[in-house]
Amino acid sequence: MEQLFSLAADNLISPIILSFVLGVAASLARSDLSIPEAVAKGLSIYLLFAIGFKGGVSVAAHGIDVKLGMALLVGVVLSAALPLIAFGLLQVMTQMNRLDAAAVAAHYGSISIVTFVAASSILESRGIGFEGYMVAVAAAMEAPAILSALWLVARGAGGQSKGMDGALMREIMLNGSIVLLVGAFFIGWATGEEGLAEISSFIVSPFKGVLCLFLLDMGLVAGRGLREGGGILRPGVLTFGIVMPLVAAAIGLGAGLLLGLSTGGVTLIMVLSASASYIAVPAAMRVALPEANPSLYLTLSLGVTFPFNLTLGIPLYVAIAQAVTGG
Amino acid sequence: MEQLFSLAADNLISPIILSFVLGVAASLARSDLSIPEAVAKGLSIYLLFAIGFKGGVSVAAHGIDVKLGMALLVGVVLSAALPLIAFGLLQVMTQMNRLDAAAVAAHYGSISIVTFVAASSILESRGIGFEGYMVAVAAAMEAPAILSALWLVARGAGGQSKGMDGALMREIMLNGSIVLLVGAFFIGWATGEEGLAEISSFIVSPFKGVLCLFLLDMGLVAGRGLREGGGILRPGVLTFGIVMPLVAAAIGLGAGLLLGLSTGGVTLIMVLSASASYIAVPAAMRVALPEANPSLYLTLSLGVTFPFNLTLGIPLYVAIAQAVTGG
Amino acid sequence: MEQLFSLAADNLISPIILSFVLGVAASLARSDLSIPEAVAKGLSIYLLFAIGFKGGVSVAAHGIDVKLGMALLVGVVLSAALPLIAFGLLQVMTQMNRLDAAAVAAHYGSISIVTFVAASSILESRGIGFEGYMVAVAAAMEAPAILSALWLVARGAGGQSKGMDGALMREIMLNGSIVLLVGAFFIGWATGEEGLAEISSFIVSPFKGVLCLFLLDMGLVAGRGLREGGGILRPGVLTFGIVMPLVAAAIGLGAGLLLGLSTGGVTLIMVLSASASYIAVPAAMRVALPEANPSLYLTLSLGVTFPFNLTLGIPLYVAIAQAVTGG
Amino acid sequence: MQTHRAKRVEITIEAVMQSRLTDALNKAGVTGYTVLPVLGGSGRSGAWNRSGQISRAAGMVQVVCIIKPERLDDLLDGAFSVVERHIGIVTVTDCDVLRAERF
Amino acid sequence: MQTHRAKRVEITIEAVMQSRLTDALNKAGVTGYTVLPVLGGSGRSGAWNRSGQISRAAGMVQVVCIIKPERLDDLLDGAFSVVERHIGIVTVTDCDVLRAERF
Amino acid sequence: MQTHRAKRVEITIEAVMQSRLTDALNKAGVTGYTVLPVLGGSGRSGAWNRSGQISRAAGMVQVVCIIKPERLDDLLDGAFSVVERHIGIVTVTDCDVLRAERF
Ligand SMILES: Nc1ncnc2c1ncn2[C@@H]1O[C@H](COP(=O)(O)O)[C@@H](O)[C@H]1O
Ligand SMILES: Nc1ncnc2c1ncn2[C@@H]1O[C@H](COP(=O)(O)O)[C@@H](O)[C@H]1O
Ligand SMILES: Nc1ncnc2c1ncn2[C@@H]1O[C@H](COP(=O)(O)O)[C@@H](O)[C@H]1O
Ligand code: NA
Ligand code: NA
Ligand code: NA
Repeated sequence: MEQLFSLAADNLISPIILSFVLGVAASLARSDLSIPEAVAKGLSIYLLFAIGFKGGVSVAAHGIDVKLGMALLVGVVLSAALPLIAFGLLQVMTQMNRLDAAAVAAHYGSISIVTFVAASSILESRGIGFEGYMVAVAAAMEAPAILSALWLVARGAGGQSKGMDGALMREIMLNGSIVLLVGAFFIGWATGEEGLAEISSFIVSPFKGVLCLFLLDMGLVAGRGLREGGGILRPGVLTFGIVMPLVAAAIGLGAGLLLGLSTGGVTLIMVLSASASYIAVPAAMRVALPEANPSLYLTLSLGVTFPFNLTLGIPLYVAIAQAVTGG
Repeated sequence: MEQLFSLAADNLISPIILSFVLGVAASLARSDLSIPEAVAKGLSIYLLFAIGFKGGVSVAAHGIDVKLGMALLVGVVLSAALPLIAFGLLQVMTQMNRLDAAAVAAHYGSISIVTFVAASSILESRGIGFEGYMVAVAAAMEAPAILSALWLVARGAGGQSKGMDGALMREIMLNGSIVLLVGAFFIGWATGEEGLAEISSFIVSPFKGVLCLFLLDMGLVAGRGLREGGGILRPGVLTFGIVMPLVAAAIGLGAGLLLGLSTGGVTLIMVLSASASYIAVPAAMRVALPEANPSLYLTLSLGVTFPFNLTLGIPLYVAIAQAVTGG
Repeated sequence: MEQLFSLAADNLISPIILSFVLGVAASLARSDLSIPEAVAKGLSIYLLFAIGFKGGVSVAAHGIDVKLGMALLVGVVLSAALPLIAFGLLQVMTQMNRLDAAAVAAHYGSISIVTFVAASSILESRGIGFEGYMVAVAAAMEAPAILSALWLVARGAGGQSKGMDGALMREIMLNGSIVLLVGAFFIGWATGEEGLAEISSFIVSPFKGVLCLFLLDMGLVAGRGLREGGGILRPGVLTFGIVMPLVAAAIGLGAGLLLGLSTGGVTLIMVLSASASYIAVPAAMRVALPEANPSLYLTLSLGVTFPFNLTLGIPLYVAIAQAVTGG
Repeated sequence: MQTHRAKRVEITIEAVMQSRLTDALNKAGVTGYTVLPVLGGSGRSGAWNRSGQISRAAGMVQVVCIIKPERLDDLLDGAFSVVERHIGIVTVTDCDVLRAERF
Repeated sequence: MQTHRAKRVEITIEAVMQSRLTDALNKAGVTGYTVLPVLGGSGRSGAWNRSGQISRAAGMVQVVCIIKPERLDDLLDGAFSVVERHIGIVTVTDCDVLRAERF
Repeated sequence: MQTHRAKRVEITIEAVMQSRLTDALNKAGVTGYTVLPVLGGSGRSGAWNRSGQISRAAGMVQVVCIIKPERLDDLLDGAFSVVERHIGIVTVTDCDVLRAERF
């Protein structure tokens, strides 16, 4: 327990977390500090490329694990199943209508890649190894949740949902983040340690610093969301934003143990389960469920769950994974 | 004297200065070379974050100096007082109307953070140490000058100025540069050397190179200002643009000695006094004194004083500070 | 031959090439992956600055070669002459009208700086040295081809061409890429090894990584061009896009031997000859020959010749240069 | 200078819907349009702006079509099928154009 | 397709004044508007453009409001109070809108 | 609020032609204009968009001029001399402006 606290405290005073806090504070104080959209997008391209590449190199180094296929499958199942649990919790804990609840649920089945990046960065600082292919699992978990949510809507109000047309399906599967992450993973895999040596002073050394600036931007955006959409967060909704990641992490823990992952791998599958999407899923929801309220799902995912995972969640998941795997 | 010349020459053929010169030349030759606005803003966010962070780390390393509070106070006083001197000089040296003179004066009380960054970069190359909290002093000197200028206007033509409304006040105090600089300073302070170690290959090693690109952009912008607004610079105005930084540096020298700063610290307070704002103050002037002529204050600050400080001023201030403090 | 294959294979599985391939694949699959325009421009500014600077430093280190002047002259002649050959080939191999043929020809006389950068990057990996002033030769080869093409048009259909007005001439000579490349070259020359040491962790270490992201963007753009403009590529046109670089490289080889360049220098002049412009020349063509079809020259230059050079051309040119110079 | 009567239709719509809108326009026979970026805005669903909006997914764009008056109804029907369930604004203005043969 | 008469007001103003303008519009009861970026321009105070302008403080934006004709005067009074001492252009155009219930 | 009749001319043209167009406008005595960025579009020469267009050379911009009605013909003549051989769209709309002394 003590160790957990010190872990959390250590985590909290890292430049990465404090940059996020700075962003939130600046936003709440209505400072005009902002990161241009193009720069923020550039930073995220860098992060996706680097994390994907490093994952691929690690797979190249350790050989293809027989568990890779299994892990992908488990990831898809988690992503598809978590929205059903989220939906259930929402119906019990809040008064949200079906449509909003389904839209929120989709976010919690999918993942937040920055939370994943922050967690792997913390694992690296602590010298805890993890399976390189977890990056591929992250990619696999992005989309299935959306299908589950649309199914929830279709099963319910009937005509409400336009359902999933082919174009939307393709858009989701080929959205930029997935393609870049998976593509960089394959490049890393193909070029291996040698490829990494060529570009490591670009994708390895400055990585954490770039992550700081990116989290500064995330903080600005999350703070603004809270400032404008905070009113929407009734106690029940707010509680869901913290309970759901804990429930999902527990399920992720089970999945990780089932797969026999390393301590780091178990942590990361917990993090993926616990994190909620705030880019790919919102865009899909605007197309497929335009009547659902975007403030609701964005404020919840980005303003509540993301900060929770970043500050308290990750150290907690690390501690639990260590305790359980004895790592 | 000879030493001063060699110092100036050394300074002039550094990549940093030459990048600025390239920008000015490209602009005057009407090349279409340009740095996208978002990229330039991204570079300045990087510089502010890095310089603030390093200042904080240095304060964490050396402990809080009792002089920190005093230095902040002196900074505020300097920023508030320098516009009055600038205003006086302008009335003697030029035929500017009160409004334009007040607007120009505000710029000279406030500071240019890039000039500060360039100076600290030169100090580092020469191995001259300085107080980490000078970054906080820089932040403290941004805003007070604006209040002085508005007071000058209010005292004069009366109804001309809308004066300072609450919204403007908040905008100035919480403008992005100040918040980022001060925020990064606190992050550096909180995380210390350990935090720096994590991100130094992002904020320390590439720093000078980024500064080159940023000064290239500054050169492009300054050159364009000179090309378009150069006609506005009557001899008296032009002379002011060079005399004022010298006068202000002398006052800054006195303040630095009073505070008992190190050689580097004295240099930096001279640089802060001598430099003129070209981002925060112009924006505030457009809101508060829309009738004042922006070409006048922008061309003067960015087209005359900035290049003067960058090329000749800084080495001069270093040499004087060394001579006076015996450093 | 075997060596050539292994060289090509080595080249093909580098992160740089695979990033390009990823971009093309993402584009053809209609993924929404995209690099913001401002970021792409920022990356290209970085590359131009770095490559120019390093060229200048290398000239400073090795002293001015007497061949520098000769090389520039030969570069200008190549750039002016290659369009005539391209034009001839186009009239034999395709059914393009004069105007389109002239516009295409202009692209093949001029150069692609990214191809040059990729080639010098590969030379460095293989430890093959080259003359630093080749960067200046690259700059010298950008513009003359445009004049040749306009002359071809003027000689033909007469009134069709507005010809070359003074404004266009200045625009071409002072276009951003040339100014930045040449300017950075002079800065590198002036500041030498000492200047490089100051900023090498910005312009040297991360260089290859940045090149990966830039080529990812090039791949996205090229893929999109192929997807939309691919239909325009009749067999004859397509063949031209591969035959022309080979012919040009052969001519470049002759020029390089004539100049007595090193193995790396010969390779680079082959690469410059073989590469086709896709930024400066298209812009000039839109102004001077608006009736020429942009899909044609862009798809050909960026969708056919650029990938060909990047993947197969460069290793081939390296192998030939090595064989011929015995390097 | 000779000008011709035309209609200028401006459709402000979420960026995620842009390709669906232009597909619908194409189907309605409208192949000419220009897309302008939108920095921010405010409406019944609150205010937003690009740098610092709660999600970068929520940006909008403005699609401008100049068409012959007689084709207006086709265009509006096509646009409406997309805009219907989504937030978005459609305005129509009378204008004159040079080079009518282009439309 | 059923359309309704409305007014389209376009206000080009310095970016630093944007929030003051939209506050004034809100006070005048106008809560719907769209903000477009402006790249550059020229007027009595000379020419400027975004990349390479003498100060990045000096950019402008265009605020577009669609409103019912009867509310035009309120809007113009509100806007004028802000634009008055500042550089800026206000134009009003007649237009037709779909879905009038939104305005 | 007092307004005055004016013409709003919007010229969509390739970015490489922008300075030539504004020079021509200046020559025609038109010194006030605003330039808006364009993200993409479609026309007889196909569709394009800024991020991912085949060449970054091929972007377009929209130049907007507000002028007194009696000066319209000068403006159109000036603009046409540039637009003539190039792709581009010119539309003219009636509008009302505040502060007519500015035009
Ligand atoms: N009256 C209006 N005038 C101009 N733009 C509007 C207006 N109402 C809404 N908009 C734009 O449409 C977006 C969505 O509007 P709404 O659906 O009302 O939330 C806003 O963010 C604005 O960009
Ligand atoms: N006649 C006009 N038509 C369109 N935009 C204009 C006009 N006059 C001024 N502007 C815009 O308003 C800005 C300021 O104008 P001014 O106050 O005349 O310097 C210019 O930079 C243009 O962006
Ligand atoms: N009918 C139209 N309405 C609006 N914009 C158009 C129209 N036709 C063409 N454009 C714009 O003008 C550009 C060139 O058109 P075009 O010359 O027809 O290829 C297109 O990419 C669009 O941005
Ligand atoms: Na999840
Ligand atoms: Na000062
Ligand atoms: Na060539």
